[in-house]
Amino acid sequence: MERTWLWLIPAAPLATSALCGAVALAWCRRTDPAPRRLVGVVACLGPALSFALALLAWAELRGLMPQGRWLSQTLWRWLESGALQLDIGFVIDPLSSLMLLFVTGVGTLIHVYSTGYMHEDRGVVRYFAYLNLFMFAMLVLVLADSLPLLFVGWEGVGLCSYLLIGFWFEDPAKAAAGKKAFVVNRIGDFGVLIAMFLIFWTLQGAGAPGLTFAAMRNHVEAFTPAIATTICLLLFLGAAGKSAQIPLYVWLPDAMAGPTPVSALIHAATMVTAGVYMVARMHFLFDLAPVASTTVAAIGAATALLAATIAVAQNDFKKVLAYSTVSQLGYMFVGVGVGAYGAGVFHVFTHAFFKACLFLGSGAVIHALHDEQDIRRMGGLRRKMPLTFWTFVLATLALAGLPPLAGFFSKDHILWEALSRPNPLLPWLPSVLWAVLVLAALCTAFYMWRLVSLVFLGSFRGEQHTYAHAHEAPPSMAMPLVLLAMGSLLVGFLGVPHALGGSNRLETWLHPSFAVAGSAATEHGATTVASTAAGETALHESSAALAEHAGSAPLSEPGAMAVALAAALLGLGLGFQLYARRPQTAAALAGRLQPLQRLLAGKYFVDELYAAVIVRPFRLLSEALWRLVDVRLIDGVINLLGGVTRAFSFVFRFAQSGYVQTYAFVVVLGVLVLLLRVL
Amino acid sequence: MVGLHEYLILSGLLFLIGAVGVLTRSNGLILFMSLELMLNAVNLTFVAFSRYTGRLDGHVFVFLVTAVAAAEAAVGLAIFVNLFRLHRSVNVDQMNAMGD
Amino acid sequence: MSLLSAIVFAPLVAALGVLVLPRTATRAIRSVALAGMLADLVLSLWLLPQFGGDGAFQFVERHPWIARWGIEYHLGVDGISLWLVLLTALLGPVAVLGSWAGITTRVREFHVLLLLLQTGMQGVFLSLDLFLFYIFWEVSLVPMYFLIGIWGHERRLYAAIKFVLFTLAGSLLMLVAILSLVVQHANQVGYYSFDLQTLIAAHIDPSHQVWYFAAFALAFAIKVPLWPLHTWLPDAHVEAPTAGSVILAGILLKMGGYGFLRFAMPLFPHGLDVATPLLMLVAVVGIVYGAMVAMVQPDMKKLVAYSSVSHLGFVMLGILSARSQGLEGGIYQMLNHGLSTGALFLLVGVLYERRHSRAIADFGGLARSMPVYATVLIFVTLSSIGLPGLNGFVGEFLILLGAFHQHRLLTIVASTGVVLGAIYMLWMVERVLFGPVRHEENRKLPDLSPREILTFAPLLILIVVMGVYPRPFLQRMHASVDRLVRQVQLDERLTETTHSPGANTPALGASSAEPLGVSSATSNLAPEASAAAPAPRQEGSP
Amino acid sequence: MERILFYAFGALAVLGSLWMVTRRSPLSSALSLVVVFVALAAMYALLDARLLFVVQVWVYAGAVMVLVLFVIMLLNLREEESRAAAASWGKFVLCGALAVALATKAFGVLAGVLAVPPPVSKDWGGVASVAEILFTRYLVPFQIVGVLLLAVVVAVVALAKRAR
Repeated sequence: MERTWLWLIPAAPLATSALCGAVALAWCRRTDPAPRRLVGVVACLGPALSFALALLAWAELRGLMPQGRWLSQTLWRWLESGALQLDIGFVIDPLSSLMLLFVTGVGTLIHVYSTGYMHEDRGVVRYFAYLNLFMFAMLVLVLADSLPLLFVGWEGVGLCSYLLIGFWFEDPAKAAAGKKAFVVNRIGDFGVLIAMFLIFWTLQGAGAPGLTFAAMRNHVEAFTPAIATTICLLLFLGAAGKSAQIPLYVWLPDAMAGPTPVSALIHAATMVTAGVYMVARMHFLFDLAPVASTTVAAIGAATALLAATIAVAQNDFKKVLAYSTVSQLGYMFVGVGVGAYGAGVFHVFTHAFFKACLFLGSGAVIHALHDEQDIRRMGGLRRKMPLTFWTFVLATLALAGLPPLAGFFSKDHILWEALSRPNPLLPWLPSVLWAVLVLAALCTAFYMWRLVSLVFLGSFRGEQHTYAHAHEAPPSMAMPLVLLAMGSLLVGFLGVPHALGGSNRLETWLHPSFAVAGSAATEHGATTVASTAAGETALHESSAALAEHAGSAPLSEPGAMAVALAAALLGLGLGFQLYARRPQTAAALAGRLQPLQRLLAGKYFVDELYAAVIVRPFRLLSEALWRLVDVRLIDGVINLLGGVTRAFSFVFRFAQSGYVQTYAFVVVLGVLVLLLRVL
Repeated sequence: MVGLHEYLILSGLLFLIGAVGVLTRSNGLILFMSLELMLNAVNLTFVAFSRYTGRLDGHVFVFLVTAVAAAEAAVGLAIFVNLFRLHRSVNVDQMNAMGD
Repeated sequence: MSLLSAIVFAPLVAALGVLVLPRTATRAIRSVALAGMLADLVLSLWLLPQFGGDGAFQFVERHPWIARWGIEYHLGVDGISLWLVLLTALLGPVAVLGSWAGITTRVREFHVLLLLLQTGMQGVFLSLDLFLFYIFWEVSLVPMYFLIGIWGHERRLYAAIKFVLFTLAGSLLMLVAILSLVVQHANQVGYYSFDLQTLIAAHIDPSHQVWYFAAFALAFAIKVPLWPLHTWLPDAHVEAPTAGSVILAGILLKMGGYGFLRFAMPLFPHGLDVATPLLMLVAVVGIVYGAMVAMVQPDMKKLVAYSSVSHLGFVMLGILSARSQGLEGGIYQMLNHGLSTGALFLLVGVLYERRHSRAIADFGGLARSMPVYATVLIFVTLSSIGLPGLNGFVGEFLILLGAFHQHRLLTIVASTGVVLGAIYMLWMVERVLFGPVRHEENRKLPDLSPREILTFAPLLILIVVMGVYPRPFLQRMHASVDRLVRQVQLDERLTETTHSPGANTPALGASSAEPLGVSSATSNLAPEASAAAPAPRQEGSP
Repeated sequence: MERILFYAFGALAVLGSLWMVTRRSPLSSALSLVVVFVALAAMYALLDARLLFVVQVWVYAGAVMVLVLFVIMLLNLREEESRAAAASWGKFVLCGALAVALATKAFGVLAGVLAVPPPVSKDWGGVASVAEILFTRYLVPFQIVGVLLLAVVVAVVALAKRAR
């Protein structure tokens, strides 16, 4: 369906961003304070309008037949050259409508929260300009109907991330963190760029050049498994950069240098899930490339465990949450990697709520303690900030995966899919994936409850007057907390699995977006779309197929669920025991496991490793290129040419004494010699 | 009887010595005297040729050269006197700045 | 129909106007110079509505000049040169405005040279006669020499001489190649012609083409500059005054790329074919090398100069791909580079005027004292590193897309330049704008003045427009680029049928080939007879 | 007899001129130049140029050299030489070698050319015979020399005046 108002969804935050930017520039030389309150209201209006439009789009989609659920708008011809004809076009299908809803919804809440959190910052207007610009870029990313346009949003969110991480640019560490994020993302983007070229020329070879998702999907048979694998691995490089997976996850923890709402919005709820979104968008290619998919799943699982273990030993409030995010993103990649795109996206969706809630809660605490971020100097805040405490606990339990909170359903869905879907290449992989993820879940529950214990339980360990001044969050900050906590509580019910008697409405809703997925994995190129009039049927078919696979799984779905739940409870219990009940045991344990503790606290020293192996040699090489090759070698050759010339002139210079006598003497000599010769 | 070639070679030698004097010495007066020597060497050639061809034209030229040499002596020496007053020297090496 | 002549010579007229002004009337001098540049811009913009899309040369002016040698005054514009002419016209006033406060000595001479340079550059982009082209090519060299040598910084003489020697070394070889080409052509057809299209249509022996191409390519490669012939560029940029750097990076370097497009490639397709792998390799090396070396520069201007090496490596990669995406991307990237690097040099110049330093280490924390400046710098930086949505991305994307088909591995290596670009530019931004204010004198630096904002405004607007809506730009290139693609590929078909020279003329498609087919059939005429023979008519002429 | 005289005066002239160019003091240079001039005058006599013999002695050895000596005395010039002697010696040796080589070669080449002077009348080379040709065929050059001398007189006066 063509719709003419889709452009308004990204345009609204763009307009407010431009407005805020203009105000920020206009006020940079004025001494009177900018109209912050007004700017705050305007800045919230943009995402709010987008949210309203997203709801409208969702309603429109609901009114359509499942297979016809898409809205589109073509704006103008963007790139055209030779066979490349690319429009700027937006499309909303069930997948993007889901993304739209939570991006704009959570985004609006975080904007509201920011009006409170950033109220005292003198750069608040600039902050809102960036934040709105981020919304714009994220919406372009979600709405794009082609890979290059997605790339526009992709890099746009990266830019905003850069600007917002380095928002307090006077701190060099923060500015450097912003740059690090951008550069690491760029490494991933390099993969996406190459993937686009490969896709284009492959399709060109098939006589259908194009870079829109529709074109790729319609000519999916043009991709041989080898090419599809290459493309998917390249795309995953991009996804790993954006979504902080091994080996490119290092930027995300540093990105916590930005204001906390930014961490919540960009580095937890929305931007970092863009990688998952892209893999889901390109699912038809990943279905053709089992090697790539397996890689995605394996790296996802590894990242999940790695980040979860690092989080156990961190003492910075936001760093714990950052590693938690990295870990959860790993879960999502396992989901999309094993072909369970719906499960992965479901976790993206639920994660947005509880992780945003956690970050906003951390923001409230940090705000209350005047920018204290070290959890070793916190404690007992439960009494000072009951609302924050309860919302935080709710979100923590959701993250840990306790039923019936949101995280339970989505995480369990992924676990079950990872276990039950056979891997065409490595038959033992599903069990390993599952085990790794359960272990990571245990760690997750443990470090989260450690966090809760250290921050909210026990007694305050910082300076007393800070504690005395600690206060509950103001309404503008409390309201989003409550709403997000409610979300963490409720959104899980959208995807109650069949095994628990639910109907998994979310998966049904998403199914048209992944329609080809069910069969393409098994039957190359064949499509089930024709045979399914309604998504429900197809879903039942595919779940029937899954049920078949499930027979091969070592555990039944409820059994697997029970194991995961037990792991989560064990983690929570350990966290409570060690950090709330008997802190001295924790200290003793840490003392006994000194090397492990140091390894984890040092984040496995990956940053140091990168610095030593990549960054420093690279810089030295560059320096050598400049000082040796450029200045010495090339200019040396040039100067050598000049030097030869000069050597000649040096000889002849003696003749150029300027004395007429010398000249004449030479003339006379010459005449004499000539005479001698002639005679 | 002495042959023409002997006069010519003598004149050539004198001319060369004069030339070397002009080219190597920096004292303005010696320079000037070397110049005179060169003129005289040429004169000798004129006279010798004159004698061996039996024509008197050569004598006329010597006459003219002598006149020019005398003129040159007058002007040249006057210039040297002036230069000496300016620089306290007649060393031509030091007279290298036309703008002075 | 003498619009093109007006474009070429309007700055020259203004230069004469400046000359008659007294040397102390600096305000009047600057105003007249600005007026001349603006007139040039208006005249160039006038081309746009009348520009048609059939790929042929338009607004053609053709007059015999030195008839005996077939030298003509021959101007024309097509989709390839159109935008470069406009870029030149745009950067002219920017350069004058950018040196409004920076140049205080010999103001009159400065502006005369600037205007003369403008004439030279417009002439290069518009001439269709090899002789005329060569003259303009050299004309553009001399003023730049003086601009660097007189108004430059500490090592200006070294830089100016290096610049001239490099450029001259290449262009003299090109002159030899031009003359040899013309003579060889004359031996074939019996009359002399320096006309580009006549020579393109001529059948030149492939083995000769390689040498001709080498000579042309050397001249252009030095100008581009391609690695490893680039070392004059950092010196010239660092020492040149701001306006000189802007023009140098913005336009003079483009003359190299344009030379490939207009002359070297269509004239010697076979030579191109042989040289492409080597040149592509060199271009890619330049991309990575330039980026890496830029990263470690302590001097802002040098950093931008090395970034130019990297960016122009991209341009050359696109041009050498000889596919429409690559070619259009290459042309587009030339425009982008002109805008963004021009703006970067202006920005460095702004700092230099205030602090008399270009060292990155002398700054830091400027975002606090100069917020508008910081905004502009970040914006231009983003354009330079090819952020999608801004102009740089369109160019890079098309170039890499086109080149990818030609050579995958090299393109992948080249794409790392995108990553490296982000590293060195953002690192520079970080060290200049962010962090605490380390030097007290930076705390009170005045932000951009209205005049400076006015200077940057057109550049910034174009950066956005060209990123979001590149179509009007690309559209006008299509036909000409397609023609170039055909010209370059044509000869591959030709070499298969080398022994039937008659076959090449109809295959050319363009009507310019027709008279040549006639003349080559009757080629063994006495020179004087053919000198009188009518020159082939030009298809674009009205 | 004639040959002996020739070689005697020839040797005197060459030695005198060598002495002249190698002296550091202008005074001794000037005196040795007088010797050379006199030797040359003797050569003229050997060549039957009687008028020129007289002119040589009067004008050169007399007038010009007196003028030079006068200037030397006037300026009170002492030994002064700025250039290093070595460089000059090098040039002397070089030129000397070349000159000797050239002279030897020239001797071989020129020997036998006009070896014997034609017989001339008794008056040949005297005042009358020279005057005859001087005032007929070479009248114009003679007049020009007169103009030149006039110009020189004016010039010298001007120089002398400006010096004051």
